[in-house]
Amino acid sequence: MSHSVQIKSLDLQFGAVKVLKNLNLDIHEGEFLVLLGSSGCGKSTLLNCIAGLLEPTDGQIWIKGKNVTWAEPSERGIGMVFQSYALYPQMTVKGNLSFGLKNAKVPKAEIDKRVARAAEVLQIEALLDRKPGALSGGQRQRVAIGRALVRDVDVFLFDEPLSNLDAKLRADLRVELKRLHNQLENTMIYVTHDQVEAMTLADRIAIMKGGNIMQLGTPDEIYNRPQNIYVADFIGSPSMNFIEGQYSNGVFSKGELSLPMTGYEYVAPKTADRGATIGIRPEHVITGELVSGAPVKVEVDVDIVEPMGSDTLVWAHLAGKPFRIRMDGSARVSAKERLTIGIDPSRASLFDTKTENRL
Amino acid sequence: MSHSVQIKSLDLQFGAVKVLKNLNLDIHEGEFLVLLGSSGCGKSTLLNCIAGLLEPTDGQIWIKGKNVTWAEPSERGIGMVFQSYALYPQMTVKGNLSFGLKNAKVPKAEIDKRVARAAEVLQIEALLDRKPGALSGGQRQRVAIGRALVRDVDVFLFDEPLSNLDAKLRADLRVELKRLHNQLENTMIYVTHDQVEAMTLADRIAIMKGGNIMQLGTPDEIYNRPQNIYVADFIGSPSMNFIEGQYSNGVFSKGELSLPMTGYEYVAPKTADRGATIGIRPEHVITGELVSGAPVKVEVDVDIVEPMGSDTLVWAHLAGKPFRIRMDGSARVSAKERLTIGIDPSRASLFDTKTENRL
Amino acid sequence: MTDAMSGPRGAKPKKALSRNNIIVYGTLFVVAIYYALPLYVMIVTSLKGMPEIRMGNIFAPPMEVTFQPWVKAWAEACTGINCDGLSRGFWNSVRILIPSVVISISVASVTGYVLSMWKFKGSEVFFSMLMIGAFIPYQVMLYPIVILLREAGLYGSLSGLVLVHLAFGMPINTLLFRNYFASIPEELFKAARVDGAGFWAIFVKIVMPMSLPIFVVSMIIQVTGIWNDFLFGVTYISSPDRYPMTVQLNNIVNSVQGVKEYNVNMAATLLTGLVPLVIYFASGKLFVRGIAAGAVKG
Amino acid sequence: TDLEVMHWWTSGGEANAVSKFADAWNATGNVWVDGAIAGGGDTARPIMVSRIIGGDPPAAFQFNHGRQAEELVEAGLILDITDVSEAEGWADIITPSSLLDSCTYDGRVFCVPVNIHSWQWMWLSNAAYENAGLDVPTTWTEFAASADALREAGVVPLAMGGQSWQQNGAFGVMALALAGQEAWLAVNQDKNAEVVMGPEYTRVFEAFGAARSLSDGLNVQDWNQATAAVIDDTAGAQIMGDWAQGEFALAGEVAGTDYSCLPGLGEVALLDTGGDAFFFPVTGDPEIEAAQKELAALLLSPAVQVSFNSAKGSLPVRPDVDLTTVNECTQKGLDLLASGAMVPAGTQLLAPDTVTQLNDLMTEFWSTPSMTPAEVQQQYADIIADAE
Amino acid sequence: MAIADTGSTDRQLAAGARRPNRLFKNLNSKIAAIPMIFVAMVVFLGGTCWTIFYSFTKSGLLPNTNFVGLDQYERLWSSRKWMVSIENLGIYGFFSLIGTLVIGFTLAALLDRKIRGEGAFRTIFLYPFALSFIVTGLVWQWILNPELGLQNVVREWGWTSFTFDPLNNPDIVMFGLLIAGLWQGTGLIMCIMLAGLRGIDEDIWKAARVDGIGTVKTYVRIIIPMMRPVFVTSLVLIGSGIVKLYDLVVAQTSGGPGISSEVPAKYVMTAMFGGQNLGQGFAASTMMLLMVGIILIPWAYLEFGGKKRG
Ligand SMILES: Nc1ncnc2c1ncn2[C@@H]1O[C@H](COP(=O)(O)OP(=O)(O)OP(=O)(O)O)[C@@H](O)[C@H]1O
Ligand SMILES: Nc1ncnc2c1ncn2[C@@H]1O[C@H](COP(=O)(O)OP(=O)(O)OP(=O)(O)O)[C@@H](O)[C@H]1O
Ligand SMILES: [Mg+2]
Ligand SMILES: [Mg+2]
Repeated sequence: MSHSVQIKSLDLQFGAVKVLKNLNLDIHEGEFLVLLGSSGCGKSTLLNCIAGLLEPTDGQIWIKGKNVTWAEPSERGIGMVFQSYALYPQMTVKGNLSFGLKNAKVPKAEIDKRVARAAEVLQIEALLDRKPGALSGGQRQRVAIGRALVRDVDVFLFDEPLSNLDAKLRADLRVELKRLHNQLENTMIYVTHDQVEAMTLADRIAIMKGGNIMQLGTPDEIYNRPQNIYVADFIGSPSMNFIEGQYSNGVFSKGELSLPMTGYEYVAPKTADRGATIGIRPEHVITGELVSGAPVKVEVDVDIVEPMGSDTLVWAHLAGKPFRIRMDGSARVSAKERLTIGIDPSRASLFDTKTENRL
Repeated sequence: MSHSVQIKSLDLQFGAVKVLKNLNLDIHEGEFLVLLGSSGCGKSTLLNCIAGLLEPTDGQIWIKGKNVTWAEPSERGIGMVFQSYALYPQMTVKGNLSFGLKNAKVPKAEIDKRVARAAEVLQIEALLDRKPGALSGGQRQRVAIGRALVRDVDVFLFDEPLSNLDAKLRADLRVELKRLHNQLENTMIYVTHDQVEAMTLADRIAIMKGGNIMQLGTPDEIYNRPQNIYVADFIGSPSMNFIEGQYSNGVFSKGELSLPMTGYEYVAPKTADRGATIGIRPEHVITGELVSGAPVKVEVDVDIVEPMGSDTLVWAHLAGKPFRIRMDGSARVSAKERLTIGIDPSRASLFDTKTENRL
Repeated sequence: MTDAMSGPRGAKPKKALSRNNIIVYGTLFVVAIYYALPLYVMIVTSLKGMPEIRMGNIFAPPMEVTFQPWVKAWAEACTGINCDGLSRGFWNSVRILIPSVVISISVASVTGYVLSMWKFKGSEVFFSMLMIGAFIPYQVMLYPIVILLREAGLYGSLSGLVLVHLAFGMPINTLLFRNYFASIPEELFKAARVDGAGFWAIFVKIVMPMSLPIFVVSMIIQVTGIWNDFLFGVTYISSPDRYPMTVQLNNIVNSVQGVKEYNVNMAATLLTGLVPLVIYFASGKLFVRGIAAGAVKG
Repeated sequence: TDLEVMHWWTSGGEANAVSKFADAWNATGNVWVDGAIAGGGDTARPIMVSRIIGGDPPAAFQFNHGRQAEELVEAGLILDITDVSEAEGWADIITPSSLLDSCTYDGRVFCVPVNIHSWQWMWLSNAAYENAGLDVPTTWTEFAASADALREAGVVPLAMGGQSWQQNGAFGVMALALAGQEAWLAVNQDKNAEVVMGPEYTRVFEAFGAARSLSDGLNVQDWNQATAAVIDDTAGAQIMGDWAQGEFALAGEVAGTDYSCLPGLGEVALLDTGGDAFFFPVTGDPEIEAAQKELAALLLSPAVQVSFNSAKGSLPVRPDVDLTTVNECTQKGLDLLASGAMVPAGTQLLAPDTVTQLNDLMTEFWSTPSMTPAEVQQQYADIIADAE
Repeated sequence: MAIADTGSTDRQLAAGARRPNRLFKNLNSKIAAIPMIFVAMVVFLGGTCWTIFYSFTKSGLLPNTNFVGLDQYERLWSSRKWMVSIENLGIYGFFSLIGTLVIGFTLAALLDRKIRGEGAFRTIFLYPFALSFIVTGLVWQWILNPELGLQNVVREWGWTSFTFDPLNNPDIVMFGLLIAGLWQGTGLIMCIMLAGLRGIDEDIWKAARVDGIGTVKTYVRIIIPMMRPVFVTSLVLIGSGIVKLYDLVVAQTSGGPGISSEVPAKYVMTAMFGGQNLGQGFAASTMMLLMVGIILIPWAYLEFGGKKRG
């Protein structure tokens, strides 16, 4: 697989504030990479660096094997879609799509052809003569993508393109984006802080925190094998339950609770005894009829029950700490009840309490 | 159970546009009622009418057994929490809390006592001297609630109080609101277009559409026994799968698909043959090992697979229509595959295609 | 990896004076000179003696700095037979300025408040008429207003003048306030109503404290307009010992006594302009902020 | 009693003159409250009129007498001072009697003429001519002939301010001087437009057109700046009313040695007798009314007339005063008055509206070199034909 | 749970059952609007009607009701001075509008480019707005005075043939006024433009850069069209200033040389107070209002009328 975008020891400071710190990232040709992280972690900054809208303090950016660190944004072969779409409000959709091309002195016939093609791909043929003000959010987003599409770029950059939309539309457009990626097979770099988007869209996800990449991996790796507590906590909703305790000899213990880690895949083949934190996802807690077959069984006190239709979220206590459990929507549990649950250590995550890294 | 708020054939027009149409609603004492509906359906308008911030064109509003249709907002015994919180930016938290009391000429000592008590309930004692600008979103929301609390109102009105917050905070505050309601036992009317909020918070939900109430019921009723297609489609994410076909003699059929509705509870004891639409929730589709025990088994073609960590959403085709299936996160399905699924008619919903009402 | 890192890296090296920067700063400096020149000329001239002025170069700095023109402008310049310069008018101007500014801002802000938050049937019609009024030349209104004021028994009094300033400042100030208030979230207004605050309480306790920038803008516009006003002050105030400073300035500047005493004229001009200038220089950023909110929206 | 007096006399000589009134009034134990408005009549008049119709008038105000105040009198806003006039016997002492006539409406007296101003003067710089090696001209014809030589010596032959009333005024002077009394009265008094088109006036327009080029090179607005150019010898001559003498006097120049004067441009020795007058608005306050009448009488008292008019450079309205210190030019004026070589002033004959129109026309002509005398003559005739 | 011990007593709920009288609804706001209504109706509308009414009379120094039909208008339109005034206002208006907008916008755009010393520049550009037109006219009259000002100084520097004397040249005197007018008025417009520029989504700039559009082109094709409301506000301000142009002319040229810098407002003043012909002045003012109306009404229609449908 060839490299599409390579970021080499990138540094970026605003005044005295270091926003990106010696950041390295290789993105494959045709990959859908999602940059995920909480607000202010530097996602947009990194994307703007790649686009050439911000100048790095140090380091290099390569696109398609060329060093573009100092190139102009329009010369990099990138297209960008913004959170607010940044459509030119006084131009029609067609004007929006063709403006960049006209500027690059592309012949008229060629422009028309490309606009028509993009409009077809995005199914906005009927909208070409409207102004952005007369479009719905989803249509606007498609036009914004179209603007990059017509320019026939190698890399698409998206900065939270869905976060202004309502939940239903977001779900639809997600699917559409995925379809588009399958069809176009361009490299796409996508910034979001919504994990559902990240999980569903990404080939690989880069979790960022404070200008660094915490983990880079497939959605499955990120979800099931988080490299550190930050990632583990960040991914998943409701978020993972953590219990700080002690690890020794293949057994995690905290107070009365004792969990033999049978079936757990250690990162290092052998893990020494130390302070450890175990993380268990609410949806990996075994309940109902299946408890009987669970490797470990524990009893918890139920505090609050939140029925959510398809699921029920149960707030309980385990080893003195709040413990969330996701159950089926049809499960009937009530507050103050005592509940027996099962835990499967092979689906749990174990971290070193000090370094916060996965064991 | 006594009535807290009664809305009697309420009409409201803006110019020529009828926004509320002969709307009737009874809210019980101490109930947590959620008004749910898509954008522009009139939720805020109804809430503003109850608060006295908009004047109805016709109809009456009764609160605690008194006709308050024309009373001033401050005389209705209501408190209101807004989407943007609408805290007075130039006043301290304390100032915000006491403003209404000062307007009502409550003696100073009494004001201090009430503010202190509300601050205690909401755990914002430490913030009393700060200005809203120096508070986090969650703290602001608590202050906004406090403003209603000190005034010792009978009814709390909430207009999308959480929609400005990020997902994590939203989940936390939801729990807190629930706790507060349990503690205060006031009537609360809560507007949202987020169904998760509605499902978790409500004692009863009123689903609105175009100025009318489509269904009023407990979350369980709304989710499991939607009265019409609109409600069925609106509730649930990903939304319900609908298949239009024919009902006759206890069997739903569409092309090759034939579903005997065994175990289905009809609304009318006996349902005549007619054009019908069946609705099946993606999460009620039976997959994996359980398929073998399912009442009805069907084969579908998989189109796209969206892994979402805890779950996997599968886009398939059934009877020529797209069909969504929610599977466990650990399920391994791939596109283009053929999948056997099970359907349980007792958990499906059947609607008259013409009237769109539940059969 | 070492050879991979060869080639351009880090920020693009910038020439300290790139072509763009030269153009930007060059233009700004040239334009700034055009704007600053008159002030400079006023100041240097006001510090020169008449012989030096007659020698020619108005841009040359004074060879011999003299404050005599300032003294003369302030205390000695003659109008008719009164030779007490501008000093007589200064306090009059202040006395006219303060009530006029305070009252016209109060009224305009309340009007803007009505137009943005308490609209009633027809309020927009009156507002449109007000805006068209902004285009009426003052001169046209001179006599009708005299008659109006006479009928109201206010002619010649300070309250009459305040009313005149109120009327002519109203269109632009109301527009600014209305637009600014329209940017205050409606929910705040609703919250206050639920809290039992009425029309005035909302205005005084909620709206006003949030609107400092627009009050500053309005104040600056009114102070400038009222302070610089000559026609209304002299026409509607009927006693010469209450004439504003601008009348004295006009008298000094237009009473040609032999050769024009440019230095005294400039000093007088500067002295008269001092109040608005100081307010301008002091308010700086707030002005832009207020303008931003008051002029751009709406 | 405090009396507020409004006027637009703010130049050096004028202000000096006003102070004579003020001193005299203050000496009677009353107080002169000075309401000077600079910028000329156009600035001051709306203010005065506003105050009068606004119901809060000054106690007295300056107007050019003649037709400017007609309407105020008709509207009953001006105090009738016929009793003062009769008591003081103004009808007998005021010379020429036309001055009192222009204060008289329907037989009642409403204003006090305080001075006689005549436009009919040309002022010449002796030094400028001497330096150029020329004799000081004694007629307009001589002046026009010597202009080129003067120009060569680097002197602007004719100083003219940029304001329209100066240009129109100068034209009036030339018309009377070059077309003669008969034609001038036919135009100004009888509004006979045919005369404007006649041969006498054609000559005037041509001369005026020639004069236009004589003022090139001096760009000043105010009349006294033009006078200043004559005083410092950068200009040869100025056509301006006798008030210009106040500026010469203030500059310490002596008539006959430093400057010369030609009444009637040295062609037709006639003076027009315009002047300033004071009006007294009706206040309804008897105390003020008494004081107003007292002031009216005072303004015409011999001593005040002397001190005021010597400072102003104008002639007193009563011949029975002794101007001991008159200079050569003033003496010429007095002699002409005494001989009765007088015509009424243009402002007494023409309505302000007409004067404004003529001002506009003449100033346009003056500053538009491409406009020919024939064109302006035609337009002049049109305006006179419309005048009432 | 109760926060208050003293029960919330009776809240006068009885009043709530009756629909209040329409007229008294919003009573406070109606009271507060009285000044506006008064100014709009009595001062502006009343004054305008009064003026129009008397423009059909032969009012001289004082208004009278001696009707003369359209005589005043005939006279007005046959007057050279009025025609020159209109023409001058046209020239001044056109160049002042264009000039103010272009300069104001250019300066704002330059200041918006994150430059050093923005505050200082802004203050320099804005301060002339604090000065009255009397002062502005005087200073510029002086700087443009050929014997004392710019021309003289440049000649002293050695360029002896340099001529810049607009105030004494009837052909370009309006531009002499324009120099002063722009100096005084552009600062405020710059401020408004700057505020408008600051309000534009930064993403638009980024999008344009990614599209490879040059800075100038981005301003012209994208940013300026987006600033429509700002331009509307500016137009109102500039336009109302142009119509009222009077003080500056009086202070700087008094309408000279000749009548070459006369403007309508000055025509009105001279007719009313110099010529003591109020009727003529009123007729001229009425024509001015009419012209304003002709410009304003289509604009108002577009601005307000269009919105309701859109
Ligand atoms: N122009 C700037 N000057 C100074 N600091 C800046 C600037 N732009 C961004 N920052 C800072 O850099 C950090 C990273 O900003 P960035 O916009 O990349 O965050 P983000 O991850 O995109 O967040 P969000 O999800 O809120 O968009 C933030 O702390 C921000 O305050
Ligand atoms: N002041 C108004 N004038 C005219 N129409 C209005 C006004 N306010 C609201 N509407 C219309 O009334 C309808 C209902 O508005 P409302 O604000 O109640 O919707 P909502 O359900 O609260 O929507 P959202 O979820 O977006 O807040 C909308 O179609 C809206 O366009
Ligand atoms: Mg970002
Ligand atoms: Mg709403």
